[in-house]
Amino acid sequence: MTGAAGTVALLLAGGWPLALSLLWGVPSLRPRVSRLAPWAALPALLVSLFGAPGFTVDLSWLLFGARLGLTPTTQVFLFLTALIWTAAGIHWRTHRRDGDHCERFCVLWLLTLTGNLGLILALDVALFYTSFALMTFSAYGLIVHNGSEAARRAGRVYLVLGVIGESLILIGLLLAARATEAPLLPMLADLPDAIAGSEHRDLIMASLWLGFGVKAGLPLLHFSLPLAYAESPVPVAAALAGAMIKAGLLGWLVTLPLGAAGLQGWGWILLGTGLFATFAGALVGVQQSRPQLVLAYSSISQMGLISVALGAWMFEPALGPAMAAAITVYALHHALAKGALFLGIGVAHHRTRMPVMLWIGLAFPALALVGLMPSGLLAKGSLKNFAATGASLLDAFPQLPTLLALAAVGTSVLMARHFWLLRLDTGRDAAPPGGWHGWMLLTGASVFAVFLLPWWGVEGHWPDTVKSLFGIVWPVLLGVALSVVASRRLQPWPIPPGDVLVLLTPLPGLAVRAGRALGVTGPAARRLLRHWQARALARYMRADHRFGRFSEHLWRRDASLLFVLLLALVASIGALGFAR
Amino acid sequence: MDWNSLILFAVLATSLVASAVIFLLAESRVTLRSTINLAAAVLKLLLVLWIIWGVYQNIEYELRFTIIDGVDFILRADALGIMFVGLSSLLWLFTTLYAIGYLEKAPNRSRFFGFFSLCVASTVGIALAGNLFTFLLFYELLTLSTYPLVVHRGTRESLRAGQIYLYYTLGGGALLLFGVVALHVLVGDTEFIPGGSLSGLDPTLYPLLIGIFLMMVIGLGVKAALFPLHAWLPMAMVAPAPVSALLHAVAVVKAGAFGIARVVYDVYGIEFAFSLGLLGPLAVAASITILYGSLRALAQDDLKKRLAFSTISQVSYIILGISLFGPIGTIGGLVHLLHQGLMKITLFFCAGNYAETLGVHKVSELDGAGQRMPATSVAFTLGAFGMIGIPPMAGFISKWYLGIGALEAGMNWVLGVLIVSSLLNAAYFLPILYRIWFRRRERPWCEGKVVGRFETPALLLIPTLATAAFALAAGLFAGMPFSPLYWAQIIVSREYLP
Amino acid sequence: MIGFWSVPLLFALPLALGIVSLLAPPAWRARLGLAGLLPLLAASIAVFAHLVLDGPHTYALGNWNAPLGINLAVDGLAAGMVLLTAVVSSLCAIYAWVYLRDQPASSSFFWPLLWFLWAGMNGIWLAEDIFNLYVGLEVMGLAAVGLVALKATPQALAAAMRYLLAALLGSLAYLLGVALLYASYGTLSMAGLQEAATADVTTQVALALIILGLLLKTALFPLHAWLPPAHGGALTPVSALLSALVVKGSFYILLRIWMVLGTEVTPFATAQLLGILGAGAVFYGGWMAWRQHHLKQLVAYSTVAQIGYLFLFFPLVTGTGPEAARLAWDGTLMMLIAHALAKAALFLSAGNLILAVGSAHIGHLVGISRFRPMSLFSFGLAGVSLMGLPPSGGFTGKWLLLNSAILSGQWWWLIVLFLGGLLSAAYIFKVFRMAFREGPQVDHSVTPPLTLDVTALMLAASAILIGLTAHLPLAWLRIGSPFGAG
Amino acid sequence: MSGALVFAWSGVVLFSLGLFGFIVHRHLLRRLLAFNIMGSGAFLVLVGLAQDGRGIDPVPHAMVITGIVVAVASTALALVVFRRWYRASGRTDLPEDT
Repeated sequence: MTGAAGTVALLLAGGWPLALSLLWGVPSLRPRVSRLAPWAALPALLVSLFGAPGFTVDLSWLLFGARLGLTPTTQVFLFLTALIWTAAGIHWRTHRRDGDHCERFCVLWLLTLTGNLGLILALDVALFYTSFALMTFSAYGLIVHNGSEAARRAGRVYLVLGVIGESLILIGLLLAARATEAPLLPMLADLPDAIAGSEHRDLIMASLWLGFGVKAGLPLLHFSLPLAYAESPVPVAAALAGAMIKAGLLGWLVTLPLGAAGLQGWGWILLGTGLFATFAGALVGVQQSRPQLVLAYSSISQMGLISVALGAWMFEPALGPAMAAAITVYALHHALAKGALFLGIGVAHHRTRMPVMLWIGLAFPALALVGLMPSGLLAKGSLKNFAATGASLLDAFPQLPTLLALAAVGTSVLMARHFWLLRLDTGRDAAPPGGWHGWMLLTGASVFAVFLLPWWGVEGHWPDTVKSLFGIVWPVLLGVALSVVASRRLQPWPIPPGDVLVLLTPLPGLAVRAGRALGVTGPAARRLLRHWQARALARYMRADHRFGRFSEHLWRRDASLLFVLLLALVASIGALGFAR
Repeated sequence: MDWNSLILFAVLATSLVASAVIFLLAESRVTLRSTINLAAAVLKLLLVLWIIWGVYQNIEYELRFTIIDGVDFILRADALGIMFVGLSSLLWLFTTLYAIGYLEKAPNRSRFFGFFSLCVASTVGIALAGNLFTFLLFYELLTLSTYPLVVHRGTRESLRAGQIYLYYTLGGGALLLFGVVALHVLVGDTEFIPGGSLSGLDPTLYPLLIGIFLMMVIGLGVKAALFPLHAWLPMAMVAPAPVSALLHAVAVVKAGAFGIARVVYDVYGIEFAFSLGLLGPLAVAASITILYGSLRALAQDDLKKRLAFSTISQVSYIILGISLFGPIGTIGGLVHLLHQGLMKITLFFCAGNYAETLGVHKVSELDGAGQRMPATSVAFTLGAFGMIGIPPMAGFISKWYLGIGALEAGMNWVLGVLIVSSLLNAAYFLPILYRIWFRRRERPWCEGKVVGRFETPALLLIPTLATAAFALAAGLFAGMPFSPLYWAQIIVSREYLP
Repeated sequence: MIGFWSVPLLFALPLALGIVSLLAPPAWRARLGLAGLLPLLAASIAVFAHLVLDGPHTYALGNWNAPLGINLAVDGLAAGMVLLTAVVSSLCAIYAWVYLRDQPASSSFFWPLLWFLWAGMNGIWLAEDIFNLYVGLEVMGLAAVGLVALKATPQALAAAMRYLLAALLGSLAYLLGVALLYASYGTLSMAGLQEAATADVTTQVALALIILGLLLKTALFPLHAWLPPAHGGALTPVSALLSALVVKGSFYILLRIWMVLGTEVTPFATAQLLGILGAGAVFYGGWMAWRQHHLKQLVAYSTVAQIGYLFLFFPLVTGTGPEAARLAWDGTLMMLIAHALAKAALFLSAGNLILAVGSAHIGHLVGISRFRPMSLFSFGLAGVSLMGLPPSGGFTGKWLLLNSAILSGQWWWLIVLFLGGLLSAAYIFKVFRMAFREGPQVDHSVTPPLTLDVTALMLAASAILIGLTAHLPLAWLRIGSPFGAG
Repeated sequence: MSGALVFAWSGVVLFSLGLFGFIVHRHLLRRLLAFNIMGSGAFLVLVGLAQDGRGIDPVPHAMVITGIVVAVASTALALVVFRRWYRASGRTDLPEDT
C-alpha cells in the first residue's frame, strides 16, 4: 500500500476510536457516536488484513516522537484484537439496555480499544507504554460497570495489580531504554538486544516478565482475571479474555530478548511457571461454579502453555522460528476461541427455537480449544514441534510432551465442566434481534481464521503423522471420560474465585489492627504534643510577665542610678584603654 | 536604556501597576477592576511571548542599575528564567479569570486582587532576577505579598496559618540573606552565569562554600517545602482556592525550587556543586520529601490538604531532578517545574469548583460528583493521572526523564523512589477518581451557588479545562517545538555546553 | 552661591518664625507656619544642592571666626541631615496642620515649638564646635519636651517631666565632658580636636561623660526608660518628629565626636560595649514592642529597638579595616535615614488607624483592613523597612551592616541583625493579624482626612524608594567624610 | 595642685553632690534644685580648668553665660511642666518612682 494511503490507514486504525471518544465530548453528537462505537475497530481490522508489514509512520510531535508500524507478528495480533473487539461490539450493540451510564461505558469502551490497538501498532517504547496504560486504566471502568459490590471488588483487585504491573513495566522499560543508544527515543525493536547486553539484564527481564505477567495471567499475579471476567459484562469479558490478555503476551514477545544466548535459566523458569499455570489453572478451574470462572482459569492454563513455548525458545534459541510461529498461531487460536466461548455464555442465556444448532455452535470453539478443529490441530501441532531443530530441549526435559498431553486432558475436562455449568443457566431471557451475530462471527473465525495465517507469512506446523494425531486425540477422550466419571462421583471443593487472593486480603487490616493494639495512632501523639506545648506556653507567659514588670520598674525608677553605674563602667574602660 | 531592557521593565510593571491601581479602586468597582486585571494579564502574556521568541534567537534582554556600589539591580531574561516567567504569566491569566468568578460578591476584593497582582509581580521578578541580590529582593517581596492572601478569609485558623507561614518564610529568608551576604563578601556581586562563577575559588574556601550552600538551600527549601520545613504548606490551605492554586502551582513553592535551581546551576555551577559533593545529600533530602509527602497525603480526607501534601512530594521531583548530575536529569527537573504547575493548578481549580458548586470539601463526600460535574471531573482525572505519572499526561514525561537521568547519574536507587512514589500517588488519587466516577450519591447535592448554563459558573469552568488541556498537551505533544520539554532541552543545552 | 548664603537661613529662619508665631495671634500661627515651610524647605534643598555641586565648606556666622564666632560646617552628613529634617518635619507639619484643626490649644503652641525644634536640630547638624552642639542639643531638647507636654493629659505631663529630667542630666554630663576636653586641649572646634586629641585619662573621662550623656538622650537601652511614654504619649505628629529626628540628634553628635577623636583615642572595649548595649536595645526593645497592647507604645518601643542598630556602628568602625569601616558608615547612615522616614510614617499611619477606630488598643483594630486599607498599607510599607525586608532602606542598611560585620570578622553582630529582624517582624505582623481578622461587616470607623493618609504614605514610600536608589544618597553623604567622596 | 584647680575640684564635688541628690530624691522640686547644683558645678569646672596656664581666656565665660541662660530656660520649663503635672495629678513625684 502506498505512502499517503498507508499513513491515513495506520492513523485511522489507532485514531478512529480515539476520535470517536473525543467527539463524544460534544453533547449533540453523543447518540451518533454511541451508534458508531461498536464498529470502531473496523479500520484496524482492514489494516490488519490489507496492511503491509514494514510500513511505518513517524509522528515526531507525539510524546518523545512516536512511530507506528506493522510487523508480521503484530499484524496477527492486530487482526485478532480488532476482530474480537468488533464481535464483542456487535454483541454489546444488540444486548445493551438503555439507561445506566451507557454513555460512560461507551467512552471507556472506545478508550480501552484505542489503548489496545495503539500498543499493537506502536513501534516506540513511549507510545507502547502510553497505550498500555490507557488500556489498563480505562478497562477498570468497564469491569466495574454494573456497580455491584462484587464488581467493585474485582475492579479494586484489577486496579491494584494493574498499577503494580505498570510500575514494574516502567522500571523495566527505563532500565532497558538506558541500555539502548537513544535512551530518550527508544524503539521497541532495539530493546531485546539492549536488554541482553545490559548489566542489569535479569532485573529488567524479571520486571518486564512480571509486569506483563499481570495481564497475561501469570500465576500469583492472576487474581484479577477470574474476578474481572466473572463480574464484567459479557462483551467486556470477551474482550478481556480474548484481546487484552494477549496484550501481555505481546509485551513479552516484543521486549524480552527471546532469541538471545545464555538464557537457559530463564528458560527453565518460564517452562516451570508455564507448566504450573497449566495444571494449577485446570485443577482450580474444575472446582469453579460459574462458566465465566471456568473459562478464566482455562485462559490461565492456556497462557501457561504459551509461556512453555516462550521458555522453550529461551532455553534453545535455535527453536526460535518454530516457537515464534507456534506462539502466534496459538495466540490467534486461543484468543478467538475464548472470545467465542465468552460471547457464547451471553447467547446461551436466550431462549432459542433451535437449541440443537445453539449447542453445536457452542461446541465449535470448545472443540477448537481442545484441538479437534483445524485451528486447534495447527496450534497444538506447532506447539509440540520441539523437535524441529536439534532435540536438546527434549534431551534435557524428556517428559515435556507427556506433560503437554496431560495439559490437554486438563483443557478438555475444563471444557466439559464449562458445558455442564452452561447447561444449568440456558434460556433465561428473551433473545434480542440478532443477538447471536457477534458470537457467530467469532465462532466461525475461531475455526477457520488459521487458514489466513499464510497470508501474513506465518507458517504453522500441521501434525503430519498419525501418531501425533493420536497424541492429540487421546487426551481429549480421556478428559471427557474423566469428567463424565467425576460428574457422577465427586463434589467440587468450594475454591473461591481468585483462590490465593482470599488469603492475602486480610493482611492490611491485620496490620492496622496491630498498630492500634500498640497504641501508635496519630491522634494520641498529637494530643500529647499539644499538651506539652500548652504548658510550655503558659509558663513562658508567666515568666515574661514577671520579667517585664520587673525590668520596666528598674529602668524607670532608677534610671539615674543606672546612669551613674554606667558612667563608672565606661570611665574605667576608658582608663583601661588608656593604660594599655 | 534601550528597548530590550524596557520590555523587561514593562513585563514587571504590568502587574505592579495593575496592583497599585487596584489597591486604590473602590470595593464596588467590579467591572473596572476585572478589566484592568485581565488587560494586565493578557498584556503581560503577550510581552512574555515576545521575549520568549527573542530569547529563542539568543537576543540579550538586560536591565541593570546600581543600588549600592558593588551591588546592582539586574533583570535579565535567560532561557531558565523566561520559562518560569512564561509559566507564571500564563497561569496568572487563568487564575485571575478563576478568581474573578470564585470571589464573586466576596468582601475585600480590592485587597485580594491587589496583593494577587503584587504576588505575580514578585514571582516574575524572581524569575527575571539577574543576580542573587535581585533574587533576594523579590523573594522577600513574595513572602510579604502572599501573607495577606493566606489570611484573606480573616478567620482564626487562617490567621494562625498566616502566622506559621511567616515564621517559616521569614526565618528562611533571613538564612538566605546570610548566605547571600557571605557569598557577596567572598566574591562580590554574584550574577547568574550558566556554569556558575565560584569554581575558580581557592580550595581552602570550600568548607565555607558548602556552609553557604547549606544556608541558602535551607532558606529556599522553606518555600520549596523540603521535608522538615514543609509544615506551613498544608496549613496555608485555608486560603481561598485560587490562592492555594497559585501558591502551589507557581508562586511560592516554585520560587523555592527555582531558587535552588539558580543556586545550583548559575551560582555554583552544577559541575562544581557536584565536585563539592553537594548534590547527593540534596537528592536524598528530595527523595525523603517525596516519600514523606505521599505518605501523609494518603491519610488526608480534606481534599485540599491531600493536594497540599501531594504538592510537597511533587515539588521535590524538581529538586530531585536538579540534584541529578547530568543533562537528562536536569531536563526532567526543569520540565517538571512547568508540568507540576499545570497539573497542580488544574487539581486545585477542580477542588475549588467542587467546593463552590457542591459545597464539597472532603474526599469522602465526592461520591458521584462525576455525574453532576463531568467536565470538572474529567479535568481532575487528567490532573490526577498526570500526578501519578500515567502517560500521556505531562507527569509521565518528567518521570521518564528523571528516571533515565537518575540512571545516567548512576543513582539507581532514585528509580525505586520514583516508582514507590507513583504507587503512593496512585494509592491516594485513584480512590478519589473511583468515588467521583463509580459511586452513586444518595442524597441530592446541596448546591453551593447558582450556576449558569454549564455545570458551574463559566468563569470557574473555563480556566480549569484550559489548564487541564495544557497539562495534557504538554505531555502528548512533548515532541513539538516550544513544548515545555523542548524549552527545557534548550536551557540544558545552554547550561551544559556554555 | 544661593546655597552658600542660605546656610545661616537654616536656623535664622526657624528662629525668626518661632518668635514671630509666638507673637502672632494663635489663629494665624498655623497659616504662618505653612507659609514658612516653603522657604525653609527651599533653603535646605539649596544647601544640599550646593554641597553636591561644590563640595564641603565652612561658613563663619557674621564673619566672626572661631573661637568666639560660630562656624558652620557643611559636609555631606550635615547637609543630608538638614535635608532629611526638612522633608520629615514639613510632612509632619502638614499632617499636624490637619490633625490639630480641632484642638486650637495644642495647635497654637505646636507651631512655635516646632520652629524652635527645627532651629535646634539644624544647629546640631551644622555646628562645627562641640559647645554649639550642646546649645543645639538643649534647644532641641527643651522644644521637644514642650511638644510632648502639648497633650495636656497627666500621662503626657509625667512623660514630659521624665523626658526633661533625662535630657537635663544628659546634657549636663555632656557639658562636663566638653569642659574637660576644652581644659585639656584649649579648643572646641572639631578640626582642632582632631589634631590635638590624645588618649590621656582626662580625654577618656571626658569621652565617658559625653558618651553617657548622649546615650541618655538617645535613650539607648538600658537608659531608654523615658522614651516609650514620651513618644507613645505625645500627639501623633509630635511622636513622629521625636522618633524620627530628635533621638537622631544626640546620636549624630556621638557619631561626630567618635569620628573626630579617631580610633587611637576611642577605646576598642568601649566600642564593643556600645555595640552590646545596642544589641540589648534591639532584643529588649523588640521584645517589649511585641508585648505592647497600645499601638503607639508598640511603635515607640520599636524606636528603642531600632536605635540599637545604629549603635552597631561603633564596634564595626573601631579597629576594623577601612573597607569594613566604610560599609559600617554607609550602613548606619542608611539605617538612620530609613528609620527616620519609616518611623515617621509608622507613627503617622498608626495615628490614622487610631483616629479611625477611636482607640489606641491594638485589639480594637479587628477588621480595619477592610475599611482603612490605605492607612494600613502605609503602616505596612513602613513596617517592611523596619523589618529590614527588601526592597527598602532598612534592608539596604542591614545588607551593608551584614557585609561590614562579616568583613570585619565580628560575626556575632550577625545574630543581632538576624534576631532583630525577626523580632520586628513579630511586632509588625502582630498589628496586621488584628487588622486582617474579619470583624464587623459594617464600617463603624471614622474616615480621617485624606491629607493624613497621603503624608503617611509619602513618607513610607520614600522609605522604600531610598533603598532602591541607595548609592546616590550614600555617595553624597560621604562627601567630606573620612571615607572620601567614594 | 594649683590654686585654680581648687575651683575645678569643688565644681566636681558640687556636680557629684547634685547627682547624688538627683538620684536619691523623688520630689521633683528637689530634683530640680539638684540639677541646678549640678549645673553650677559644671560651670565651675569649666571656668576653673580654664584658669591654669593659659592666662585670660574669654571662651569659657562665653560658654558659661550661654550655659546659665540654657539652665535658666530649662528650669523655667521644668517648673511649668511640674506645676501643670501637680495640677493634673496632685502629686509631687513621678508615678513609677514609688
